[in-house]
Amino acid sequence: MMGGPLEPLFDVEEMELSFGPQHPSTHGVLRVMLKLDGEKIMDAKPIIGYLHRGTEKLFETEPFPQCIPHTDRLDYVAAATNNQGFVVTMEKLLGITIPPRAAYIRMILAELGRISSHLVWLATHAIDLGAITPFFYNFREREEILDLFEAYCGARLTLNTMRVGGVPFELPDGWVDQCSDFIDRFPKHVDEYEQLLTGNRIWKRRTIGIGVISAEEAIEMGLTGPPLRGSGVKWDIRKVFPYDHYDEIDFEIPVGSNGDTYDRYLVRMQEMRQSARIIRQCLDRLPEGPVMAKVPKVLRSPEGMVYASVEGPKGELGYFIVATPKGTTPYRCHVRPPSFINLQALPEMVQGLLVADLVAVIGTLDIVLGEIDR
Amino acid sequence: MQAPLIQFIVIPIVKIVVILAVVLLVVAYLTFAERKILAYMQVRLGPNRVGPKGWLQPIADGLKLFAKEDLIPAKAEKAVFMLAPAMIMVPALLAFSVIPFAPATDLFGLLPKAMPPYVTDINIALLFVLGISSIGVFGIILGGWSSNNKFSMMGGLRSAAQMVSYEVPMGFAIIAVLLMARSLSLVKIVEAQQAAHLWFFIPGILALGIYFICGVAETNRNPFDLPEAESELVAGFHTEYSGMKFAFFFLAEYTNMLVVSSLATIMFFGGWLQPFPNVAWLSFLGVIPPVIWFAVKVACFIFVYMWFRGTFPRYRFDQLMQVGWKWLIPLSLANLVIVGVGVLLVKG
Amino acid sequence: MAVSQFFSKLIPTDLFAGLRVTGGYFLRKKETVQFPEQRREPTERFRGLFSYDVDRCIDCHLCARACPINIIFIRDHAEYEEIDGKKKKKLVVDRYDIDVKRCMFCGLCEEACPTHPKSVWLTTKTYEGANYERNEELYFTKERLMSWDGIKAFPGVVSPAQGQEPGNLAGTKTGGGEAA
Amino acid sequence: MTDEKNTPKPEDQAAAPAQPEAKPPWLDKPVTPEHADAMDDPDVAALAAGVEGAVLSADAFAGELTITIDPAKLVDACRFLKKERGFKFLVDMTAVDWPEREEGRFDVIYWMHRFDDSRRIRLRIVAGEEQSVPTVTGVWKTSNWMEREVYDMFGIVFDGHPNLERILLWEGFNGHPLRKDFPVEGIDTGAAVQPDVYPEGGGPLTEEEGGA
Repeated sequence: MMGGPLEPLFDVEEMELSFGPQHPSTHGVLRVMLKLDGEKIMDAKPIIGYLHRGTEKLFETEPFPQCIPHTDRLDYVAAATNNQGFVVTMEKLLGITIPPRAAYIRMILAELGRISSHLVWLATHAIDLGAITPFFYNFREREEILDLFEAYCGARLTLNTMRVGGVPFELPDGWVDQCSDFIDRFPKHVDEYEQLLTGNRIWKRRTIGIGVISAEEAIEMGLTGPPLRGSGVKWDIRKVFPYDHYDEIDFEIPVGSNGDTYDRYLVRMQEMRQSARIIRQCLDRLPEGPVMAKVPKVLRSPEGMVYASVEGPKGELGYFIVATPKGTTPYRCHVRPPSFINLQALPEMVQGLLVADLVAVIGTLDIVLGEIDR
Repeated sequence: MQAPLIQFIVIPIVKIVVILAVVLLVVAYLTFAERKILAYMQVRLGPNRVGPKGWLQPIADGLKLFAKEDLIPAKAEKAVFMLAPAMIMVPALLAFSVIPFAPATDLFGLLPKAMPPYVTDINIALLFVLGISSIGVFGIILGGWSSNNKFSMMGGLRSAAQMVSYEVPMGFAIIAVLLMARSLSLVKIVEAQQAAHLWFFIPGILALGIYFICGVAETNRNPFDLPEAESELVAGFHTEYSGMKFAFFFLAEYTNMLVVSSLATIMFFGGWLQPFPNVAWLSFLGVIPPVIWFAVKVACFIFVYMWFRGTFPRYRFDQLMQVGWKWLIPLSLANLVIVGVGVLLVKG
Repeated sequence: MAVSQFFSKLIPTDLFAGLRVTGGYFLRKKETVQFPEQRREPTERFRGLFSYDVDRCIDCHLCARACPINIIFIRDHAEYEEIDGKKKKKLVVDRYDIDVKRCMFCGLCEEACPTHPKSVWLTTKTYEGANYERNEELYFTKERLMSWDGIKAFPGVVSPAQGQEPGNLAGTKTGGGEAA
Repeated sequence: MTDEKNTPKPEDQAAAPAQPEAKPPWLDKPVTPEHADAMDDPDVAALAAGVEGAVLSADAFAGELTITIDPAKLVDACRFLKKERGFKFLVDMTAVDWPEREEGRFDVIYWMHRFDDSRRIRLRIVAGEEQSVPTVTGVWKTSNWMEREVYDMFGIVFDGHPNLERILLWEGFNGHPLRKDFPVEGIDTGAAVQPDVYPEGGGPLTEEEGGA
């Protein structure tokens, strides 16, 4: 709203509005209790848990390899990074070194997953702000990525495509060509999305200065991923704690400066291009060799607790595994869901904005309820 | 003895029935056109299953909406809730009574003497259309309020503010046309363009822009579709409506689009006139009946409407107001001055 | 500067850029796949409905153990038969049931299967499993897994009883784990 | 192991064998990480000196440092680590249930991150079943929801938390699912669906309590 706070001319009453859980733009079953003065948001309270499935409890009953299909269902738009997080943590616990070819395949899959997640984000974010067409262009490209996943592991969404010690399959014939063909075309498609949105005055007005969060505040709130980078903190797990073989890859971490919705939008758009760049390098350097390390048939853990994280599309996705001596199941497996912690910043980010901005901020946080509610 | 009866009762009734039927059919097919055009812009095919190439889709939609259960929320203001869809539909259709889509014709010699095909031509037709179309907003406000739903209420309120803000620049833009045509009668406006050998969009390009933007806002279309912004307000003022009541809201939106496009055609693009009447080698264009010219021009505007919808994000409420008050009103005033001076210079 | 800014605001080139993209797609080729008439063939590794071959199955229960949600039920009994004068124990599968309605198609059962070719496999390209009744229709017994009664198979795919073979998950054998 | 603590390395390298052999590491036997005492780590030493009696023990495992803290000194230790040692970022917190353990049923675990040298440490406190844990929401705002989640899942009460409500489950859910004694198959949660049948504040009774 423009202008300073004016004294109301007459008695005002706050309106309570239950935004969700069935609402077109809450990206699932998020519910936000709003206190409104007119259309101005005085207070927002996210209510979550509608999709709680007790995944962490389930982990405690599953042998280590069988936890992996369950991780698919956390952040279901980017299942590959979820798999990766779990297997990286397991390998750290068991002390397994994976063959380089497996690591490269994992990186390709994870980056494809990141692109597809960002495409879904852009599609829904644009639709939230009223632009309906990018949705279809994004899903057209996403479809190609899902085709690649299908050709590699047989599933399109819930991939279950990594194993402790590597990846289960060798790449099928022609996959590398198919993938590199897509990666070559992809940046042009990103240009198209940018033409539709980046310069558009309406898009800019809807996003610039909306949901601003400063770098200090972002760190204080525990934001990770694009929301943190949008505030100007150059921080990416792939660079800070390189897992798999990210340390051999040359890529940049795009950062914003103002920490508003537009910066986060730009960061994600750049990340898509960077992901394409990573995939290109991985495809070019794909080493020969086995795709599975030598691991015991039954995984038995040493006593201890490990935490390892990967850079998921939404932010730092960490797995914390407490293992008992000779255990075959995790004693406790905790997931650090990036969306869960990012969502916590929502009330602060939307304070004083309008209802229309709420959907912009929910969109820009890029939440996935499967991951928040677990 | 029957002459006045025929002239004042029978002929108008026939005209009204025909025009109403045609308009409703066109509106129904506009929904189809919108879905197709959006689909084509979005690399998909759109509805193509009902009938050949999907051409029966609007009929199927209509039947479905007829057959749907008509829900009235328990806490709704029932009388107003029932009235609101009519209040938006009736003014939208009423506007067509004065829209001249073709000149007087004898229907290829079928009629004894040439007769205007439109219902009537009143000398304040433009004012009439503006007045009537602003009644339509009551339907939206009352529909939003009576549903007793917070989202609907907000949609209705947004619509009220939006209408008020955008009527003003729209009016100013139209005054520019009045200055050039020196008449409020829509027929006279077309005739003035014929006489001047100049369609008014050339001197009135700014007025056209302002008028069209305001028209998009008045009809609650993207990028000004705030009252029914589905990602914010679920469905805005018609969240609680179903069945035919919803269909009324839906059709009224398209009817209003048709009205705005028709007015734009009449005021700026010479209505039913054919382009280049004086260019010899293009004289074959004269074969095409005027009503087709009118339809083609209107269709172009409608296409632009849908193109906008397929491309642009949505403005926020306060930004919409800013665009209206800070840009369009000053611009339309400036335009008025420019056109006024121009008219003064040309016509003395 | 201010004047040029004013005109750049007045003439919305940024909006035209967007209109050009959508307008450009208006007449371009469409991506829609008209589903029941046109079908995209799933890839070789696509994880579809289950197939099972009782003759190859060695009744090792590895698939049941690999299943994260325990939807594979196996009942068996031992039979003894004499071959060359030696008594040999042979396990016979009485029941091999998969509760497909709960399956999440992770494919771990197929991976766990030690026979070559696999005795239980999902590379069937068949995905139309929707049904009006889930408890009966989506519960597959050994016989149904073989005969594929009532399954809407992907065009060209035959039931295991008629000779469907598992797809070759090419390259799975190169894993170091397998070599060990 | 000491050299690994100061500079966390990617786990691939951390787990690599000391002497490279002819066999590549992925064909060799996995090198299981081992525990080591880490009391001489600079951060641990600083914490021990800064907050008297806070550090009970420190353990290094798989390149990660776990410091066990006296629960009473938790907030002081966290504030010290944030202000003096630059651990500005609370990565996550959670709890682990050890129902049989003598010194206390729960481990409450905090991770924190320092941006300057990308260093991560983990604090662990041991809490008994009835014992409440001081909140660290005053130190890091982000711990708000994390503590609510731990309360929801384990029933650990955080003293001084501004809004200690259940977060993933609804108010009135009977039990704390991530405790080891909560059945994996779940409980009948009719309480939420039929509030008129089941009294508010409790789900259906468990078997021991006389329910079905």
